[in-house]
Amino acid sequence: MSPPLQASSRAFARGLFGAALILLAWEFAARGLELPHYILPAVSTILAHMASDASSLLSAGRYTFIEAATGFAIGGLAGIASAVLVSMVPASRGVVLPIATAINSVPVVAYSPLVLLWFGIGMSSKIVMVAIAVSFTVFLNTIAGLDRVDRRQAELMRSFGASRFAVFWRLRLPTALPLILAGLRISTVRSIIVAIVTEMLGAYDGLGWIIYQAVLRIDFVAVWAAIAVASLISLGFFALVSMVERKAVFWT
Amino acid sequence: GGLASAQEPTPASLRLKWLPQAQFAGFYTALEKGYYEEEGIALTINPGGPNILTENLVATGADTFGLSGGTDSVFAARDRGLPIVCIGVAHQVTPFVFVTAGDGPVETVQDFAGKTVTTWFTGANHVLSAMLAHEGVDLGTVDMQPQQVSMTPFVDGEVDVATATRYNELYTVNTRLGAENVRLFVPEDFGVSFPRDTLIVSERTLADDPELVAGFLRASIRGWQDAFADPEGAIDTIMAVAPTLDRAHQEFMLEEVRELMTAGQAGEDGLFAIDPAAIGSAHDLLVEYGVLSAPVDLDAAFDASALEAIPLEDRAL
Amino acid sequence: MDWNGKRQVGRRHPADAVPVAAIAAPSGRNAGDTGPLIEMEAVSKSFGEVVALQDFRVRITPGELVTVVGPSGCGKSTLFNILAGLEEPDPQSILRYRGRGCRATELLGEVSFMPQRDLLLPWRSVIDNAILALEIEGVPRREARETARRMLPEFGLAGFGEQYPHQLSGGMRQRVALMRTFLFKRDLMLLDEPFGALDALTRAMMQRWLLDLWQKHRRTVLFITHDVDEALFLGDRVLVMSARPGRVKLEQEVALERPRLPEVVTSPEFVALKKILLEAIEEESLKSFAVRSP
Amino acid sequence: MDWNGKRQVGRRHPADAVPVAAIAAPSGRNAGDTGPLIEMEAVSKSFGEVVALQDFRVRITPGELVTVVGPSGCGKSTLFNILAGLEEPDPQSILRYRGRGCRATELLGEVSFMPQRDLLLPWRSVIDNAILALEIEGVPRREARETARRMLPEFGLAGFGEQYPHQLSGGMRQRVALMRTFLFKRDLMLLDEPFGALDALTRAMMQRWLLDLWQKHRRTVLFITHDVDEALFLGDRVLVMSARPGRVKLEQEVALERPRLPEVVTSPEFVALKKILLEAIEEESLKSFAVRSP
Amino acid sequence: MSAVTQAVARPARGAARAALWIRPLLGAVVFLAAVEAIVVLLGIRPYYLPRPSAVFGAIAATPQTYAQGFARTLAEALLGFLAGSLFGVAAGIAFFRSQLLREMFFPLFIVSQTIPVIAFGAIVVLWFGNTLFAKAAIAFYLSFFPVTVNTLIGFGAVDPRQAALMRSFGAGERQLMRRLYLPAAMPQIFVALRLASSLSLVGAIVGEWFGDTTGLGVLLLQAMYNENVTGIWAAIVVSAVLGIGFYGTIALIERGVVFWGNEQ
Ligand SMILES: Nc1ncnc2c1ncn2[C@@H]1O[C@H](COP(=O)(O)OP(=O)(O)OP(=O)(O)O)[C@@H](O)[C@H]1O
Ligand SMILES: Nc1ncnc2c1ncn2[C@@H]1O[C@H](COP(=O)(O)OP(=O)(O)OP(=O)(O)O)[C@@H](O)[C@H]1O
Ligand SMILES: Cc1ncc(C[n+]2csc(CCO)c2C)c(N)n1
Ligand SMILES: [Mg+2]
Ligand SMILES: [Mg+2]
Repeated sequence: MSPPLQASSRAFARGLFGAALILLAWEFAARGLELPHYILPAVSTILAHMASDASSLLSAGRYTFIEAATGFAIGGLAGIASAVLVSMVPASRGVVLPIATAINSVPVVAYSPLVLLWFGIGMSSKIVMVAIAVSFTVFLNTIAGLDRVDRRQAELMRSFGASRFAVFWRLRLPTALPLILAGLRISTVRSIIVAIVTEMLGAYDGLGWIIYQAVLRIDFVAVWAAIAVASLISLGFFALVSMVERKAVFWT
Repeated sequence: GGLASAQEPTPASLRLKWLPQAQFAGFYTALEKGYYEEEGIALTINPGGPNILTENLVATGADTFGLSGGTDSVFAARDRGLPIVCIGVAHQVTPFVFVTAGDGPVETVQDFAGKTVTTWFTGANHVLSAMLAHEGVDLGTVDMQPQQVSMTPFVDGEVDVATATRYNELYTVNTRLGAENVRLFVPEDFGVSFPRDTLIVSERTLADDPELVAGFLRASIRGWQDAFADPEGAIDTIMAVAPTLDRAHQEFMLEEVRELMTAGQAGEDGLFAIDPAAIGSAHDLLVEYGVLSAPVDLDAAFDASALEAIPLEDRAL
Repeated sequence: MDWNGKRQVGRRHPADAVPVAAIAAPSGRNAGDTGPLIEMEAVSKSFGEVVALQDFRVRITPGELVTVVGPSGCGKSTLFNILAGLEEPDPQSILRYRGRGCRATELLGEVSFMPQRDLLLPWRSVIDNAILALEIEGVPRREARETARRMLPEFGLAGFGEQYPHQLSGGMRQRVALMRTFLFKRDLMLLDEPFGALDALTRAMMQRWLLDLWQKHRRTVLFITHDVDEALFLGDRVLVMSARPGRVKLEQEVALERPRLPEVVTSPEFVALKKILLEAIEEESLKSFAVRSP
Repeated sequence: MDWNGKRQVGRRHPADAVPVAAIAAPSGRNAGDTGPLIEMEAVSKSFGEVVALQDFRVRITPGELVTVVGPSGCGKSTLFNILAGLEEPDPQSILRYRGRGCRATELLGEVSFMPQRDLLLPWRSVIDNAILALEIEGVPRREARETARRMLPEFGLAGFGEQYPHQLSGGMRQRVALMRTFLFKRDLMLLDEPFGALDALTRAMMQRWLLDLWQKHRRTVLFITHDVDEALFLGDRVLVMSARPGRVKLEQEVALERPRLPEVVTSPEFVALKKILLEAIEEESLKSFAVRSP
Repeated sequence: MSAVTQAVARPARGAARAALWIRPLLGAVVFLAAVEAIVVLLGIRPYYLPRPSAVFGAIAATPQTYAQGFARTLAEALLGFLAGSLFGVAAGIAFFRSQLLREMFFPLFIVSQTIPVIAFGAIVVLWFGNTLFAKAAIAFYLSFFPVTVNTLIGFGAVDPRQAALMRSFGAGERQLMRRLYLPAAMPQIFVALRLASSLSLVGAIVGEWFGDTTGLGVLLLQAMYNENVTGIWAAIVVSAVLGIGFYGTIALIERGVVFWGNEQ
């Protein structure tokens, strides 16, 4: 259909406009105030660096995205699965929820030495870290969504002889879907950042690795360039999940 | 005290390169004993950490003084146009070593070939490369990997050679493997030296207030002298600042730091001596490896004038 | 049987007049075809301070069509919730299904229930809402959809199969809910004001439709309505409930011949019965307004 | 205009006795006091393919009580949505309020509207749901609550002021919605099946209550119902709508004297009118079942 | 009558509350005992997993340090959380009201969340110094985004007919927001607040890595880089206790605010 498409292309245009506005302000601020690179490099400087370093940035971006997306998938599934478990077995709630909260109350980076120790310095440790971070967000949102179900609707289904599973599949899950997808949407951005942060603590490749080295080389233009790439990837990831969301939650 | 203590003390801050530990015992001792106050300086010691860059904070004026990464980071900062100057070098020799299992297959640097070697890709890797080059080892034959925070992979034998600061990782390795079971490769033995832990100020501070800089140096040196004279007292001071630290480790650290600070040129020129030769060789190494885009003006980057304003006998060991 | 005798036309039914032993008897009888399908005895249900049902007793014979009237808020929907297995009555209440004492939850899946609010699922089209119960029973979706699609015109929903609930009028939603209930074929059917939002003719058509279905399949039907005409036109028996706490105030046999034609509403018997019912309801409605005035 | 002429016929409306100027007066708002309050001409409304209203025209005089009947799904609620300012009719439609052409949105806040579904807010108690409109008008909450509390018994809700919607029966919810509407005092009142979920007596009491209110305050009322008796008992005029697309099929003046007693429903005039209406509705209902069969 | 209802309900609620605390507590004790047993029985080396008793021993050795860290981190997280929640909801409202604003600036919100603060420790210190506010700022930065997203989701789920009704009562945008959208979105907003409580804590702790002297983050960092695994776990445990307390408080408030369940 064309109206939604039009709407989204207009949204896209406005988004670009908003971005352009900010970038211009940034450019003028950096140039006008003659800010040194180590405070805020001008946009044009960053873009130039991105262009000159495109191939290594792209390959690092790909590496990071693979970590983030894999961790996102694992964490998303784990989050949904544990929320389903908790909602199907109410007795488990009192145990699972505090443990999940406890794990999540500590910055993922705090686990990084342990995770790096357990899973090594390669991709798997980043994937684990992303999965931890994503699973909690998705878990919380899913639980809330599953709880949101209208009691009377569930009762009606039960009067049709629906099993717990049937009520879950036909009622609770669709009811929870908007919140589950919101959780996934928030998690896209976090998954990239967690991958990057973990890479900064030890990695072979990836944007975080580039950032880490650039910080120590005091090369802030390179840092900003890597972050710009991370932002673009995150935006794309976010848009992708938003698209899935619009398709899946068509009735609101 | 050079400045009249009647005057209003000048506020200033020292940004460390890391969290409070015995590596910085002298500064904390000086602070506790009021040596900075005597110089008319109201000093705050700000800890560092893995994610903040001392050079940056000093360059922007957020902090007055910095104990920064080392000669390498001073080069890099100057290379990027950060207006900082090194006014003293703490560790006169390379503070890290390469470790391998005492009974392991690696007995010489030549043996690194075909082995897994982990190191920090923040300077230490160039030292390693230079060592290998010095010993005629083809870089391509060494599996050089980034080293993570933990030494456990090395202790577990997953890694053949690892990098260790003499005051931190080496302690971990020694306690877990036994010092007698660890073989060390010291960069200086292979023609490479990398003095680290540099004291820095901004160009402007040095130009505008040389008295402040000299006063700071004077007090700091007194602090360090006291710390070396009374290690137990210095450790007490550190433990009060960071009570969760392991005291035995801190005692080890202070001893190692003492060796690093009193090695080389410090024997003649006292604490924080700036050894142009060592700095020059480190600089040339980084230029050679392309880390520095262009040679750095070392005379502008390293300024011993403040140090030299203090009588040598006050700086001597 | 005594209780049977009681179910005579116009018999007022205050609880205390019923010999309890006689009521309790049938359980001894083996669950023959002649036994009641559902029996409730001394059923009560409270929500905190509000007593919705108190000492409610009724006996439904298989194949009966019983209509229920009573003042708003007297506990009709609560009664249905219990019979559908959704709400457990207070302890001490006695519930029997096919002669066997049981808990309310055991009735889940045994009863086809149409709730007062339609409770359509917003993410399902008309067709898919209608086949919800079939799907739960495991009927292949394709087949279920086909069945439902064929029924659309009968419910005045032809052409609306692919619409979503928010695109329907109030009466259309109600008809979708009705379809959903009819597609869930069970011996006992509970309809809570199924025709409340329908215009006179649509209502009349749906009534005829219901009677047809009932006659053909001999399902037992309990039917809540506020329309006394409807209660008499459809029912074998009308239960008039008292104001809250709800009890059976009156059990009115409707001895009108079937099939009943629309004209029956003007017959003297009908008018006489209507008068009895209206009086009973009015008395109770007045109570429910008088009750609890500050 | 012949449309006007129609309205003269048999006009025995009490409003005739009251100087029209006095009716419209209270607001002191300008313009054609004698003119219609609301006029719709050639109003259409489509939802995609579904045409809900087509060429709808009506004229409502201040102080009138007009009832609306029509087959389910014919567009009655859509009509109300437009009059309440919630939905804009299709372009070309003409809408006039107090003689002045206007867009539907301009009617927001001018009309007190009771929707078909109660739309109570689950986080507000009965009292707080009832005072919603007052609060929006800026009446201090305390005062509004006091007003509402005093009205509870009249609505058979005494003692339920602090309950939440999920604790109410269907009819009780409807009465809360009704209360909320009555507390929002506007010249034009739109009631969409307000008594649909009420039992006969509660309904009768509410009807009397509505007539009282209307007589006292001379509010103009538009009232959707499926009950032809109710439409005739209450209305000055009954609009019978055609099957979808909804138009005015018949405008029936109800020339029954007021105050009307309950007995009026058996009077020959009443029965004659009822017959006319039923015929008209039946014809349309049948159409709406015939329409769009696959 | 509601007073009576409450009186009747109170003991039950009290028991429920007790169960609320006892069960997780019991769960935690059982869990820790199990870990202790596993570590001892399987002979897991402390570098991989220290015994829980050793971890608690480490906390008991310098309880004051941990208590001070707890208090400081709590203060930072709380400040950031409050600011983040308020801003998050406010941004949600603004984005909901103005499509233009949303389309122009929501992408920037996303971008803002892609910036790893850790890479900019120096800039944080530069802008905010070594103050409590610097940490609160990071806590704020991490917590507002989910709140905004969920606020929007909550607004989106409001029954449009309910909004229409309020409009017909003459409700303006402000009234609609206050009396319909905000309360209706509360369940969703609270989901985000629970999330934000955890994230703000993460922000505070990470913030303390930029050259601070007190706080759980400092203890954590110190232990991490000294490879003091027991110390890492000690800091993790104290953070977790803080996190659960924070989270539990939000959940408790939620219970009071979102009392109406999931009807209609
Ligand atoms: N979940 C509940 N919590 C508290 N009170 C309830 C609950 N459900 C019903 N009630 C109360 O029980 C009484 C009976 O309600 P019920 O819905 O059975 O009435 P009803 O006869 O169906 O009325 P109506 O004809 O208006 O639908 C009412 O007073 C109502 O307030
Ligand atoms: N938002 C909408 N989107 C699409 N179609 C709609 C929408 N609202 C109403 N309709 C359609 O418009 C027609 C008229 O609906 P409306 O609700 O006005 O009927 P009604 O006369 O009030 O019926 P009822 O008596 O059953 O309440 C119906 O066919 C309905 O499907
Ligand atoms: C990822 C990474 N881990 C450890 C070190 C080395 N190191 C261990 S302690 C410390 C600070 C005190 O000197 C430093 C620099 C590094 N450089 N990079
Ligand atoms: Mg009911
Ligand atoms: Mg309608």
